[in-house]
Amino acid sequence: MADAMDATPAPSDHALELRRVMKSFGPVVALRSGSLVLDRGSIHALIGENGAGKSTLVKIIAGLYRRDDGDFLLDGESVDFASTAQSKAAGIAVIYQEPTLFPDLSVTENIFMGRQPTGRLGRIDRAAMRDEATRIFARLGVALDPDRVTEGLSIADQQIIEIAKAISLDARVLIMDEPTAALSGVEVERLFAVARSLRDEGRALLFISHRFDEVFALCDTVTVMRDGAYVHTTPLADTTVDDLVRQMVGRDVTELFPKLPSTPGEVVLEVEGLTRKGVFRDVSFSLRAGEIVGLAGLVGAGRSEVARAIFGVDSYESGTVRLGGSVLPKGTVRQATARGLALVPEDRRKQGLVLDEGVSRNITLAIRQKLSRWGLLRSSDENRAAREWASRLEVKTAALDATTGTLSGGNQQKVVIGKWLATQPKVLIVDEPTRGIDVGTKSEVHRLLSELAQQGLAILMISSELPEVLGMADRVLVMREGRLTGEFARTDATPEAVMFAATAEAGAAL
Amino acid sequence: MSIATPVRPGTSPAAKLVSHVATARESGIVLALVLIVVVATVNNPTFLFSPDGFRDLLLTPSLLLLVAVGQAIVIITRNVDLSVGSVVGLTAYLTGRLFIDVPGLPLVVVFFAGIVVGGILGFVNGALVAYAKVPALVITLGTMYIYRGINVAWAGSNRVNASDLPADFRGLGTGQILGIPVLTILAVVVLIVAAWYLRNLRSGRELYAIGSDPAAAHLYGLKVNRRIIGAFVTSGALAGLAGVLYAARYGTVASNAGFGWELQAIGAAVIGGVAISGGVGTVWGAAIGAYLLLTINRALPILGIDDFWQRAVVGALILGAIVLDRVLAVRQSRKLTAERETGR
Amino acid sequence: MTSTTVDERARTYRAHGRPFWRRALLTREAAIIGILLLVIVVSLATVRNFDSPLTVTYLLRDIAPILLIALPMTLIIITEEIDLSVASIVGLSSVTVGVLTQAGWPFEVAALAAIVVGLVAGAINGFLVTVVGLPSLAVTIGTLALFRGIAVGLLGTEAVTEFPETWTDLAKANIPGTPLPLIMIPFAVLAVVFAVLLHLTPFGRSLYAIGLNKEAAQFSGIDVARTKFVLFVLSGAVSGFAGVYFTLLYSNARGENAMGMELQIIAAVLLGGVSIFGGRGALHGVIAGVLLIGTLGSALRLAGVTSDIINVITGVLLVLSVVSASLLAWLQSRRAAALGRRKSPRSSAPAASV
Amino acid sequence: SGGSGGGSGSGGDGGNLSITFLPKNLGNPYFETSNKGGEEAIGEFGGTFEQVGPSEATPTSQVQYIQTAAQQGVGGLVISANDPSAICDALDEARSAGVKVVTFDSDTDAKCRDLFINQATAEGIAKVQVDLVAKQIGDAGQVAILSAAANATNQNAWIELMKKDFAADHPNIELVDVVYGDDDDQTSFDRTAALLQTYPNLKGIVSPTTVGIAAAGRYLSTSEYKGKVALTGLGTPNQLREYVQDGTITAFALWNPADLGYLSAYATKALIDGTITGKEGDTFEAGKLGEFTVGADATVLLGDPYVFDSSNIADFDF
Ligand SMILES: Nc1ncnc2c1ncn2[C@@H]1O[C@H](COP(=O)(O)OP(=O)(O)OP(=O)(O)O)[C@@H](O)[C@H]1O
Ligand SMILES: Nc1ncnc2c1ncn2[C@@H]1O[C@H](COP(=O)(O)OP(=O)(O)OP(=O)(O)O)[C@@H](O)[C@H]1O
Ligand SMILES: [Mg+2]
Ligand SMILES: [Mg+2]
Repeated sequence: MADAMDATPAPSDHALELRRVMKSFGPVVALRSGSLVLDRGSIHALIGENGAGKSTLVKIIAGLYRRDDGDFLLDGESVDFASTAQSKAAGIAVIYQEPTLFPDLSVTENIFMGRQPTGRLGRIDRAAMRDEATRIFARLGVALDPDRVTEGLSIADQQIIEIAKAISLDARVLIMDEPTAALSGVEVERLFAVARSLRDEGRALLFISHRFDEVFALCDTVTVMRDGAYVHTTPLADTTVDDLVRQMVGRDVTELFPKLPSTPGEVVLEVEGLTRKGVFRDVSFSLRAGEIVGLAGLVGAGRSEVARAIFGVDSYESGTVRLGGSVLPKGTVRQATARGLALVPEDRRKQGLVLDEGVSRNITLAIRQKLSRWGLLRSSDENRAAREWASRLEVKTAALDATTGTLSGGNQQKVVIGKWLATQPKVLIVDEPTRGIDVGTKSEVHRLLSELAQQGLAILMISSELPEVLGMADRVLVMREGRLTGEFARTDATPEAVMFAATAEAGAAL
Repeated sequence: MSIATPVRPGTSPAAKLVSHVATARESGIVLALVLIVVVATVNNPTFLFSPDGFRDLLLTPSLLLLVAVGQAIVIITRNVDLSVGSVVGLTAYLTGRLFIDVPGLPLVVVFFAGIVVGGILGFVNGALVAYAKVPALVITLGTMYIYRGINVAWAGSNRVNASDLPADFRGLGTGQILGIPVLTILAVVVLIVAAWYLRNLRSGRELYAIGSDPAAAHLYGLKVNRRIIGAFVTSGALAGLAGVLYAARYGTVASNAGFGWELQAIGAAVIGGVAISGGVGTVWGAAIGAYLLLTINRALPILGIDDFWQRAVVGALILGAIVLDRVLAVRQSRKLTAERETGR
Repeated sequence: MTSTTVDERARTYRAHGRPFWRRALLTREAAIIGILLLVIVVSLATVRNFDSPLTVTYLLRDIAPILLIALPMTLIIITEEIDLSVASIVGLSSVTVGVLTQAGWPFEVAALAAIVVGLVAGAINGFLVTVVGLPSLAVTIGTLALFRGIAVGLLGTEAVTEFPETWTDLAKANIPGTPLPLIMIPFAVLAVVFAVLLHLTPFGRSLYAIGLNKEAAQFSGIDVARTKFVLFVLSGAVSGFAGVYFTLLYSNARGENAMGMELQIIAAVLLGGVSIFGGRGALHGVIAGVLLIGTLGSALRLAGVTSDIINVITGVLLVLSVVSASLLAWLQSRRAAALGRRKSPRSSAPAASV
Repeated sequence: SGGSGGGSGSGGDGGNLSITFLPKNLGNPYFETSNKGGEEAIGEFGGTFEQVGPSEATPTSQVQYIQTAAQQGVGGLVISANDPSAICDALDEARSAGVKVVTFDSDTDAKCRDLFINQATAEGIAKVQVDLVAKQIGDAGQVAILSAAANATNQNAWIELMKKDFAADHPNIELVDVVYGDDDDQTSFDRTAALLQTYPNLKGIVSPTTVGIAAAGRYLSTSEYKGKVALTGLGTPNQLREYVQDGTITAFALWNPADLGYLSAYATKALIDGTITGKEGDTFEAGKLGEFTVGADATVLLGDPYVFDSSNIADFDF
């Protein structure tokens, strides 16, 4: 993937241009001065820390938000979209950061909703619609039943439908807000191939990602944002990761994965023969105090499901989980938490946070029993506990009662981590702990995990990012299609070996 | 990774149709309906085999059917309309008043008036729900009280008597064409139009999308507000039509006409497989649900069950229907799991 | 307070984004309490006989069942569920008392049995919602009909009207020396219990979390199913109790008792500021909501206004209360946007250039 | 003579002649007519008339209006009870607040009111209906009763008496069912349909309630049973005129509800004035209706029910 970059095409005229765009939400200024220029026949990267305002910029382009100030030019003409329908009509397709599908409708209907091909009397031409969907899936190289409902699809499959939706629009401008966050290497490669072919057709593309390898592999130019403002635009050929990171963070970030040495202690978590029909089968492993164990695999391998089962969110058919030597009853999160197990789930917005509650209530949600005295809870106690963890993790928030939903993705993730560290666990499972998190925060999270391991915490780290797993883990487990297919000591865990175990294909991508 | 179901092998359209009918949610309640009619008829042949029996079988549920179709459309958008009973009452009284106060008014005008007034009342609901962004349950609970109050205040203790209505209008209430009651024909026409619309037009599909995930509908750039208002206007207009027909069928209209119909209509939709959480179900289901509800009402006395137990049976029926839905859904997901397991 | 400086980069945070008076006064609850006080003052000034102690007695007596049931209903709606069957449970409980007393059971035992019947009815709702996993709106529309049907079916044409006088008198008695009905004592106790439960305990916190994000609540170790089950059982038991009181107050056990009361209760709860989408609301607002509807009705009836107008006013209040909230939010966002535009500095960043 | 127990009995406090009529429910033409009679009487003697009532005919919803009347301190309350004992306590409270309580049309327990104005004796009402239906079906065959609410005091009393009458004097008539239309037009209509279907050999329907008989008449008049199934009971001439003319109904009975309200108003005035206390033998003047005497159990009787048929129905308008 890190092979030669494509040659930068000659800059043509601008397809889309934003100048000093401003947007605030009540007291929160999300975008102070966003500027961006997209050229036809070019793939443009937009990078920046969490909360830098990237998604806000995207939503303004999409017509979801209206800018408070600044200029927005499309083909040189000033525009002001009042709804997403208008931006669509103007030829702009957007893949949002969070998949947005209709769970009760079929895959095909999801792709074409609102602009289905019609025949006589405005009647929807179902056959044409279905053919078109099949054609797009073929182009993306995926086998999705176009007639099934999207309810129950994995995040990856949902993301693929989002991509299909955007492609079907045949848009002149394609905006992708972290489309690869949930995709596996193979799928990322396919997406890139499609993106390149769209570029070659002369379309303008915007690609947002926190993964530098992807940015360098795919894009021609890059714009860096910081604190809601434009910082710099440069051809990727002329820059380095270190430069970009400096521009993003405003300081030097030297160590991306500062793994601290630690000595594993006794076994604290033992999983034996864990099986859940249709999801995972016969999973056995153990975890020692002070050890970070990486769990690698392609998206959809069933890693999250194993974590959920261990933690008690889901039940399982057979097998046992031992925590500190004694068996953990299945299906009860309460028991698991009380006995020192914590899980930072993969979907922070849906599973990790109560977005409409304040930061303080979120951080104390899992320790509400512990905080209470004679069965009664006091806000001052809650705030004290929350303040401690918020400041330790440097959460950026105006006040402790600020609605969590208004924080940026990275800060939200910090709140979730704080919530679970507050329970003072012995075993911490983190599922995609740095998904959609900027480099600065990411390195902080890694440092934090390292420190915690050093203090004797046992950590199981599920991650789809190989460099992260290899950089952090003392030991690497690999899952494929619901089974454990490999185990490597830190020294033996080469990217090739791990990917082989994850895909059973020699020389798989990444 | 993906549920790698390859495009299904070429099944013939006929086979598809058969399997669709066999598995459709609506088939279950059709079966229940048939069963009830058969049992009641065996107990007492006049239930079906007498001119009145046959007529009432078709006629009695026709009005509720109209209201239930409107209700289903609203529920599909993840809303609910509690005001339909009050709208029926208000438009039924309006119908009577029109005939009394403007003698010689053509029937078409009266029908038009009822439908338009119903539509306007529905529009008020829809506009409040869509623009004020407040839950339909609360808004329509409020307008249920308001519309009924207006009706009672207007009617006072007056009522419309059958003798106030022109004979040709009342004839609609009992009249038949080829042995099928006029009201039933009207209701079925409305049903077919609504079903076709929901299945085949973009705006119809958008109603499902909105109910399935309102936030996503907004992101898609669908005209969410317009569709929601449209659904409420439809529900109101159908309730208005039902109000006009109520006057034709029952002749006497007091200020409590249509009282409690909202729960019956919701019940019919739910029995018919329209999910209360939106995005799922058909107006066919709601229509059959309405028939099932009211046919059971008529069958119970024949089966020797005391009048007083009717409501209990209706309740049990609603619960049975939703439990059945749930069981089917669980079985479906088990099947998917099994498929995945064997796929590995 | 000692800011725990964990390391030198640690920040401190303000606990609240807004000053106390704004958090306390600019709420739905405060608005409803304000309107309630206004209605009382205006009624005292303009409605004849409203100032008589009899008014308070009758008013509180009549709305006592609504007050009682509104307590568990608030909790249920906060968890994003609803219980439409409460009034039917009142009817069922009433019939149970009637049938059993008629059959010669001692009244006390019959009353206890009625509360147990309510509890079981609530457990049925809870079972269908939590174990079978059905939406509560659909379930309780079903049990609304089922419980009412059983109640009406059991007593048929009859109404039981013979109850021990000591008990019926007690139901109508006042707290000595006050115009307050005796039933206000159990109500006050329950209200305090529910308020503490909702606002000051971990259990209460979990209710809000469930209402706002069920999945996150589950991931936080909250047993969502059990919690909801408990609430439905509570709702059933309180409705059962209200049924016994209702029976005694009117000396009348009939299947049709309290018909339609569920909508009054829900209207009052929503008027009191509880969000039908869950996660929002407070008990003092709900109690004010019930009192507001009751007081308005009482004053209007005294002023000779007919019941239909009272219904219209209830409906208008309900609609206004929700619409005004979103209207206010909209106005605020407009103002904030206008302010933000004026204040925000003209950007210092350079224009994009390629 | 239990009428004078609770009240303060002070007849001479200047006579508070504000009188409230509280029917079973509003929107019922029968009560509409009786209230008009009451209003006319009150106008004659210079009191203030008010009419309140619930929209559904249940005792619990009546209680609120009784309480309001007590709070307002009206002189008299004229009420048709939805339940004989359920509203007793509320009436007692009103009486202890000085309100004279007169029941009409449907009575409460005798101890809860000062006076009952009886439209006709229950025996008389039951007999006239049994006689009518027996004559119309040739004194043999199946009949059914379509009643109002299952709890209506007067309805149940009449039904009991009718059952006795059938058993004693008409052995060939079989009473097959009693169904309840809840004094709701639509329910009564649907119940009629169900009755005809359930009992194919039904010969007659007796509906001792104005709402019920009108709804049944309307169903019958357009059905195959018109003229084959006899319909009688208690109804108002305006509602049934059409069915008498088209042959659906041969004859039905009722008293004059306007007179009933008129008499009730005068009786209330007499109580407020202190002219009567409810003792048996007390007499009072009731305007155009003449003089009435209080009978046993503090009851005043209006008269005998009147039979309407095609020969006389044109003479009435209510
Ligand atoms: N609807 C909103 N209401 C209030 N604040 C908001 C809202 N949306 C975004 N913000 C704030 O605006 C800022 C920019 O957010 P945005 O989502 O654009 O960041 P981002 O660059 O996409 O971050 P990430 O990489 O984490 O996705 C953040 O501080 C965020 O808290
Ligand atoms: N709700 C669901 N219904 C049906 N199948 C599901 C559901 N959730 C997950 N699956 C399936 O279960 C398997 C594992 O899913 P999942 O994507 O969570 O795995 P994962 O390895 O944890 O991936 P990730 O890297 O996203 O955490 C996949 O086959 C997926 O399609
Ligand atoms: Mg973003
Ligand atoms: Mg996962």
